[in-house]
This record gives sequence, C-alpha cells and structure tokens, in this order.
Amino acid sequence: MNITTKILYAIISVFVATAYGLTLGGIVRKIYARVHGRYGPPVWQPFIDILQTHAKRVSISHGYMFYLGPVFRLAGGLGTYLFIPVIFGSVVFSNFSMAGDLLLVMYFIFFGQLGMALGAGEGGHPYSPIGIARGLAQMSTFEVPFALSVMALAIQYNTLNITTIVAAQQGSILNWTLFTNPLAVIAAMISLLGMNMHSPFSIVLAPQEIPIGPPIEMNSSFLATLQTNRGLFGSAKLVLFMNLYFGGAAHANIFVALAIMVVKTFLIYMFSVFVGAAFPRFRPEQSMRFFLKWPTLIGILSIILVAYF
Amino acid sequence: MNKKNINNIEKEMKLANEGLSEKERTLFSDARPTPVKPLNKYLEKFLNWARAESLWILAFGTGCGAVELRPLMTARFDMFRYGIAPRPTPRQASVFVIGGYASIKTIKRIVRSYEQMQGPKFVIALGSCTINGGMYYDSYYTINRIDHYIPVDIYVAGCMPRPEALIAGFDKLKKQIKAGKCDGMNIYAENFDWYKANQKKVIKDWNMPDYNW
Amino acid sequence: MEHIINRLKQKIEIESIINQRADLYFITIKEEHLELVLSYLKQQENFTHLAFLQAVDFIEDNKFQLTYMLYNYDIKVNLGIKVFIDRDKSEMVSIHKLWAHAWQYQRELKEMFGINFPGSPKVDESFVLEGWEEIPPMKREFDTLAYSEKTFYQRPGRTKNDPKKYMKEKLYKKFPQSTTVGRKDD
Amino acid sequence: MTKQSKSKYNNFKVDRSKFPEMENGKPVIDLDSHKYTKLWQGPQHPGVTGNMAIELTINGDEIVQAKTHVGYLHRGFEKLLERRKYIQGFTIVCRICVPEPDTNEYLYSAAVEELAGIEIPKKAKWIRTLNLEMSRLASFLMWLGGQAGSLGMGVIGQWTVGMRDFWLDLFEEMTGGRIYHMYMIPGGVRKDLPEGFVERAKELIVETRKLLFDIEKALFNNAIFKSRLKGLGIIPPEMVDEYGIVGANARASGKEYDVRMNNPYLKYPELDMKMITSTGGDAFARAEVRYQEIHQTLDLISQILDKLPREGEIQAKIPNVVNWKIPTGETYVKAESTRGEHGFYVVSDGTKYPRRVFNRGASYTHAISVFEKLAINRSISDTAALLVSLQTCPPEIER
Repeated sequence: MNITTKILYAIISVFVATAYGLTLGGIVRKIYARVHGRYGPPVWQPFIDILQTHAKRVSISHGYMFYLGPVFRLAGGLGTYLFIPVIFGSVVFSNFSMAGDLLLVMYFIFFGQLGMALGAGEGGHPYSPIGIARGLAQMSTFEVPFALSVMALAIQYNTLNITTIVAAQQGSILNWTLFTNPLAVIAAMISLLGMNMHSPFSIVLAPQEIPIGPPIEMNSSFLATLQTNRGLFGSAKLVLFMNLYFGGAAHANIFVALAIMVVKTFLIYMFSVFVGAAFPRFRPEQSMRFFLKWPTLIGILSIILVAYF
Repeated sequence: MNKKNINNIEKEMKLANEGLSEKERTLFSDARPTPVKPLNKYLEKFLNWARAESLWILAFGTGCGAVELRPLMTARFDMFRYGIAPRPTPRQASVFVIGGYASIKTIKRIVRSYEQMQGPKFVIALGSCTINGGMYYDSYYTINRIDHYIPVDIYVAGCMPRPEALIAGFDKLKKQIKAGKCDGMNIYAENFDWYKANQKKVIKDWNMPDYNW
Repeated sequence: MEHIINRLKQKIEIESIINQRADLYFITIKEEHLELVLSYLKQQENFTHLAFLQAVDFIEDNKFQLTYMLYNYDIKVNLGIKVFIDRDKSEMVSIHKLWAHAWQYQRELKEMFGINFPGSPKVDESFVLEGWEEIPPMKREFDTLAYSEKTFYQRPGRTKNDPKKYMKEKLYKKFPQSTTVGRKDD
Repeated sequence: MTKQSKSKYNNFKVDRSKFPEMENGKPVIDLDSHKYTKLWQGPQHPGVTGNMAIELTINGDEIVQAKTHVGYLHRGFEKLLERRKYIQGFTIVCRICVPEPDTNEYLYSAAVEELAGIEIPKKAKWIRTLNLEMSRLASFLMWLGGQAGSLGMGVIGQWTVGMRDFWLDLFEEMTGGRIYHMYMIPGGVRKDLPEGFVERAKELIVETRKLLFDIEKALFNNAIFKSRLKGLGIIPPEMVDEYGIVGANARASGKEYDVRMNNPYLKYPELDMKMITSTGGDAFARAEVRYQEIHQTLDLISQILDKLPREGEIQAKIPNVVNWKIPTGETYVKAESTRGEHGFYVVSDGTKYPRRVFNRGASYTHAISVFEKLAINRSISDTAALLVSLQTCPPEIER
C-alpha cells in the first residue's frame, strides 16, 4: 500500500481518536456531575468549548516559544497516537505502527510535556514555572513504574513492537497481559492515575493552589490547541494501555472492533475517574513519594517474576 | 455625551503610562486598544452561537454577590447545564460577574482583570449597588455605578439577587450574544479615554500601565 | 470584680466606673497610666484576652476616646478601659508588646482616625484605604455623602422622602394616633 | 503540639534555619539574590476565601514570608452607621458578614435594646436563638465544603452547599430573605414562624444528619485528607491569648472559650450543651472541632424546636422609630458566631443617630497576624487549606 493512502487513513484515525477523546471528556464531566448530584453539562460541551476558545477575536502572545509550546504539545499527542495500532489487523486504524516501537511512544509521551514546559515558561506568569516544575517532577516519578512494567512486557514477549505484543495476546482472554503478568498491569495502572492527572494526582492544574498551572497564560487559540491535544492524547494513552495490557481490539468487522476499543478504553478510563472523584489532592512531594514507593516495588517484582519464574 | 469627539481627536495618540516609572515604561506596551470588526455575517452568527453556549466565568468574587455563585454551581441550580463554567484566570474567561458593590481598591483590580480578558468579553453586574450604589450610595469607598468604569451588558437587580435571577440574567446574556448585541469590547476601545478618565478619577494612586492587556 | 477595681484604685486614680452589665464594666483612667494598668491587669489579674481597641471621636470637647476591651477567662467579665486623649496632638503609647495582634488595631486607628502610635509595627502602612488623599474618614468632620457625590457618578432617579410625612400618609393612614407615639421629645 | 510537629505528617523535617537568613528574629529577604520569588495569591485567585490577597515570598515551594492584604470589601459601615438612624442601621449591619449575617443583626439589636432599656418578650428570644443557630449551621456547612474544596475535593462542597440551600429555604419561610434576613429588629423579631415550620425543620435535621454521616465516611476517614491537615498550622495554647484567637480555633488548642457558655445570652442557659475542645491545635483538630459543633448545632436546633412556645408576643413596644432617641451610654455585646467571639460596641450620645458603632469581627486577627505567622515554612500548596481552616471572612475584617 502506498504512503499517500496510509497518510489519508492516519488522518481519518486521528480525527476519530480526537472526537472520541473529547466525547470521553464530556462523559467524564457528566459522571462527576452525577457524583455531585447535579445534572451536568451536555456531552458535547468540550466541542463547543474548543469552538468558543477559537472564536476569540484577539489573542496575546509572549514570544516565539509561546507559539511553539502548544504546537509541541500537539506534536507529542500526535506522535504518541500515530505509532500505536488502534485496532489490530485493521488497515485504516493501524496508523504507522509498522515503524517505531514502544520506546518511541514513551518518548513522545514525554516530548509533549517538555515542549509545553518551554512554551509556558515564556508566559512569564510565576504560576506556570511552578506548575511545570511540579508536572515534570511528577511525570518522571510516574514514568518509573510505567517503564518497569514495560520492561516486564519486553522480557515477557521478547519484543518492543506494539503490534507483536497485541498479536501475542490474541486468541483467548487468558492471553491478556492482565492475566499473564498481573503485577506489571497493576504498576502500570497506578502510573496511569498520574498520567491522567485526576486527583489525588492533579497537582499540576491545582486550581486552589496554582490556578491552573502551566497553561495559565494560554488564551484563545493556544488554549484550543491544548484542548484538542487533550482529547487526542487522552485517547492515545488509553489505546496504548488497551494494547499493552488488555489484549487490544481485534475483529473482522471494523465497527465491532471499534466498539470493542470504545468499551475497553472507557473501562480503563473509569478506573482513574472513580479514584479521582473520591479523593482530595496530594501535596507534590507526597504524590512523588507515593509513585516511588509501592508502584515501583510492584514493577520490580513483576520483572523478577517474568525473568526468573 | 462628549465621548465621540474625545476619541476622534486623539485616535493616533500613544498611551502615556504616567503611572509607571521611566525604566518601567519600556516594559509595557503603550498601544491603545483597537475595535475589532466582526467577521462576515454567517460565520459571526455561528461563532456567536458558540460563545453563547459556553460561557466561562472569571472566578473573581468581587463582592458579596459571590456568595450566591456557589449555590449556582451546586446541585440545586446547576449552571453547568447551560455551559457556564468557572475559569480561574482572566486570560481564558469570557464573562466577568461583578458581585455587588466595588470598592476603590477592588475597582482597580476589576479594571486590570477586565483588560486582561481576551475579547469578546461580557460583563454581568449583580446587585443594586452596582446600578446606583444601592444602600452604599453615600459610602466614601464604594463606587456608585459600574458602567462608568467598564461596559456592562446585563444588570441583575436585587440585594442580593437570587440564583434564579442570575440564571435569568445569563439566559438574557445568551440571547443578546446570539443577536450580536454584546460588543462591550469594542465599546471600551472606542470610548477608551472616557473610561480611563473616569477610572483615574477614583483610583488616585494609578501605578499600572494605562492599558494592561 | 469589685476587689480587682479596689486593688486597681490603690495603684492609680480611676476617674469613673460604670457597671453596665453583670459581666461588663467600664473604667476611665488617665492617659499616662494606661500602659501600667494594662500590663498589671494582664499579668496580675489575668485579663489576658484583648477583645478590641477602638476610638470614639468626641469632636465637641475635642477629644478622642480610646477603649481597650479586656476579658478575663476565669471570672468571665469584660472590662473596658477608656482613655481620653487630646484630639489635636492625637498620639498614644503603643501596646504591641503586650498583645501580638494589637498592631492591627493601631494601624487601623492610624488610618481611620489619624491617631499615631509611635513604635507600633507597620503603623504607617495602609490597611484598607489605598491611595487615600482626604482626611482620615472616620473623623466626625469628614462628610462621606458629600465626598461620594463629588467623586462618584450618581445615577439619576434616586428619590427620597421625609419619613415622618411618608408614614403619616402611606403607612399609618388607618391609625392616625399611632404616629404620635413618642413624639413629645421633638 | 510538639507531638504533631514531630509526627510523620510534618513534611519539613530538614533543618530550615538556613532559609531565609535570620537576623534578630526577622528574615532577611533580598529579592535580587534570585533565591526568592514574590508571589501574589488573590484577590483574583480561587484559593483565597473571598476577596482578599496574600503576598507570599517563596523559596522554591516554601513560604518564607506572608503578608495579608485586606480592604477590597471595605464599605465604611462604621461611617455609614453614624449617618443613619437606629432603625435604619439595622438594615445594613447584616451586610457586614455575608455567610452569617444574623449574628450582626442580633448584636446590633441587642445593643440598642440594652441602651434603650427594652426587654424583649420570651418568644422573641426563642426565635432569635433558633435563627442564630440556623445561621451557624448554614455557615458551618459552607465552611465544610470550603475545607474539602481547598484540597481539591469538590464533591463535599457540592453536597454541603446543596444541603445549605434547603436551610436557606427555611430562612426564607421564616424571614422572607435567602441570604440577608433583616429579621431581628430592635424590640423583637419581625414576623412569627409560619405554619408547619417546626415539622419541616425537624425533617431537614434528619436529612442533614444523614449527609453528615456520608461526609464523615468520605472525608474524615480519608487518609489523604488527614495527611494534608495533620500538623498544618499548629496553634500552641500559649499563642491563643497572645494573638486574641477566639472560637473554634482557640477551642482546638484547648482554650475553653465559647461565648454561649461563658457569657450566656438569649435562651442558651436553658439549653444543655457542652464545650467542645481538642488539644491537637492543628488544622485537623480544628476541622474535627467544627465537625462536632455542626452536630451540636443540630442538637441545639432540635432542642429549641421542642421548647419553642407556640403562643406569645414577638414584639416589645418601642417608640416611634422615626425619631427614636437612645439615652447616652455605651455597651459591648458579643455572641458566638461560627468564627468565634463576634462583638458590637455601640456608643450613644443621646441623639437619634449612634455616635459610634464598632463591629469586632471574629476573624479579625485570624486572617492577618495569625495567618502571617502560621504560613511561614509551609508549602504554597497549603495556603488555601490554612486560610479555610482558620475560617477567615474578609468582609468582617475590613467592614
């Protein structure tokens, strides 16, 4: 298949993923509202928000990096997404998974944050550097258990290629990493809590402490880019976790496969949402200590288990 | 009303920034705000719909009216249903809810936050004290009518206004936005000198840039 | 409580004693005795809680009345200590060494009444008024209505009516005699 | 106190005496040394309580100097009251503290009655007590939501403020107003209780108890909530008198001072209640004390509803208010608001207008002296929680 059709397919899948991520955000707002006993905003509210932020007539900038920050963030989201096979064996949704592997994806997860750090630092508001410091520090801590569990996978499947990892989990539900290597899954799911930045790990955008952290100076279109990326990146993370630990989504019929993907990612996301609805926020140092304690130990245990037993 | 000819005379003039010291003046812009033309009819109509359907309040409780915003966010009168959400920073907010009387110390911050909001921006003024001073009409420290300092789109009368009244006010604001009537940003830019004169009349120690976007 | 005041009488002369309530006394002392009386009451008679410190402006006899309201947790009695100081050279000894929060009231009094407390921390900083150029607003001669009309923009349409006439015409039309209650002192 | 400071929740175990360089007890802070950052929280900041500002000097994440700026809500009440007749004054005093206006109304009316020598009828006293306790409850519910919200747990605030709304409905039945009631005029109360008020209030008490049960499970048994508040803002007992700390903040440090019991007013002597104190002195102890006081307040309300006389006068006879001259005199009346000793000092000079009306806001010292002291060496993540746990109310600080 030539590269143009592939790019075309990639664009389609990016749009699907972004729309899905934003809808997921709307659903999550609804769920929070129900926990609060409210009716809650409509599910399509995130789309209107993006339109509204784009519809600003004026927008101020603080220099070149301020422009590039959201762009880097979106590039990180795109990079993360484009090297993950969304649906195993599908032509349209396999993106560029033949090239690149798990390490590249992990690098892209980091990349967006770093670009954002540069851009937000240019804003000059004292709260954004504080938020960046918190964000990067927390990220390097929750990357530890995630990296450990990825190493466990690499040892288990003797590869870092996501497609192969998904392929290895096909057949029966018992082939999922969830059942073949549960410790690695536990470690990774805990670090997912940090990745999704719901409380208790919402120390980056803590409105009562550093309103709202890095993007505090981002206005109109900059903010809209960030929101778009939140949709894309959110779904990319969930798809990655689905592929690595929950057997991916594979079916002869593309729509059934999409349905499987939606159900699985939704359930994965609900985990962090329910935790987030029930807990107050950690102090930064508390959250970092947390990630470096039990999740790290569990990750190391999973490696030992895979390697020697 | 002599607003018009004032700003006809000095349209090209740069801002003086007298409040700042010499070396600080270079740090701040001295550009005047300029009115922004709306886009073509149909696109603007669509964008107005989007603006009206997602209103982001600036989380700045300037007066006692802020106490009724909290019930408005909670289960009884759930404002999130209407796409209204609080936003902690003026850069991202689009609606400024003036919660009641504004003391001189607060009007300084109100002006600053209002100018930092990115237009189109809308203002809802709560309470009788923003309309004509209310029961503080003779107070030496609270301004009497807010619309001499920033343009106001909707007044919600009462002391204090009930949450239902606020929701009605938001509803009216939405209708106005969709009709394209809420142009406070451009009004502020056109009558800039008049507003500035009023603001500097009450804010005696003016130590900030004349227009801090 | 009587013993405390008697014991205090032996130390300094008390100009007047008012027993307002069972748990509220007011005593008036001389300006120069204040610091001694306060520290004595705080340390010996453990009136340890300083509720507030405020000033009243008696412009007719050209005096400021300073009231130090103390409270004793054991006998559960408030004791207000009144000091009259001259209104022209309004200056008072600072008690920020006795109570760590007294400087707040002293800063407020400096701003609102223009009473100076030498040595009190931050006494010259502005407390609530920012960029205030008139006389201190809590002085009796400061007319807040005139200032408000001069500075702020009045919205036309605010009407006011004489309450006596209004009551007679509107409210008490049915009971004409009721408006004569308590009118002998007019 | 030493126990808490040594406990494992205290997150500054390292020796911080280096930062900042101390010079005879005062920190030497040189902003040009690029060691410190000047940071403003507020007035436009979701973390501060109401419209006030905190000026922080931080070193990394740690506060080395805090300064409170108030005055954004200054209306000059004390000046306005000099221009208003006694009956006109009572309509604006309730604006002094927004979350809990009834305390101001009661104190102003009580001071005027005491100066004019008016004894209000028995039923009016009962209704006033009921009104005060209900307003305490409403304010407490708002505080509970704020304390949880300052730690990023919005759900508690949603629940409690939603429940507070139903209490505001009862206020509306009783007084006609939601937030500002203007109910206790000098000489009694304005209106009698409506039909069936007592039954509805009792139903609501049951509902509130259910909600509090949920909150206790969700909040006070929450490990993160404990770990954030334990050891935060410790007030040692010797600091209470030094800084004039009152109310729950003082009681959490072991000081037995509750105006309702020390200097009983209205019908409080006829209700059985006991002083709620704790010895922790930190934010968690304050939270627990306030949480128990919510239960105490609910209990008091149900007692009052039982003892409330059905019949009787609600208004004492007062002269024509248009020119009501109060005899010369001065008095200081105080009551227990949710934040502590709330007082009014009224001086009358025998004319129709008061000579001086001063309102002693309960959190006058909490927000400024005490906060500036407690915030030192805490992380900037804690300022919001600390401010709320001191329960500051800006409008009563600057009036």
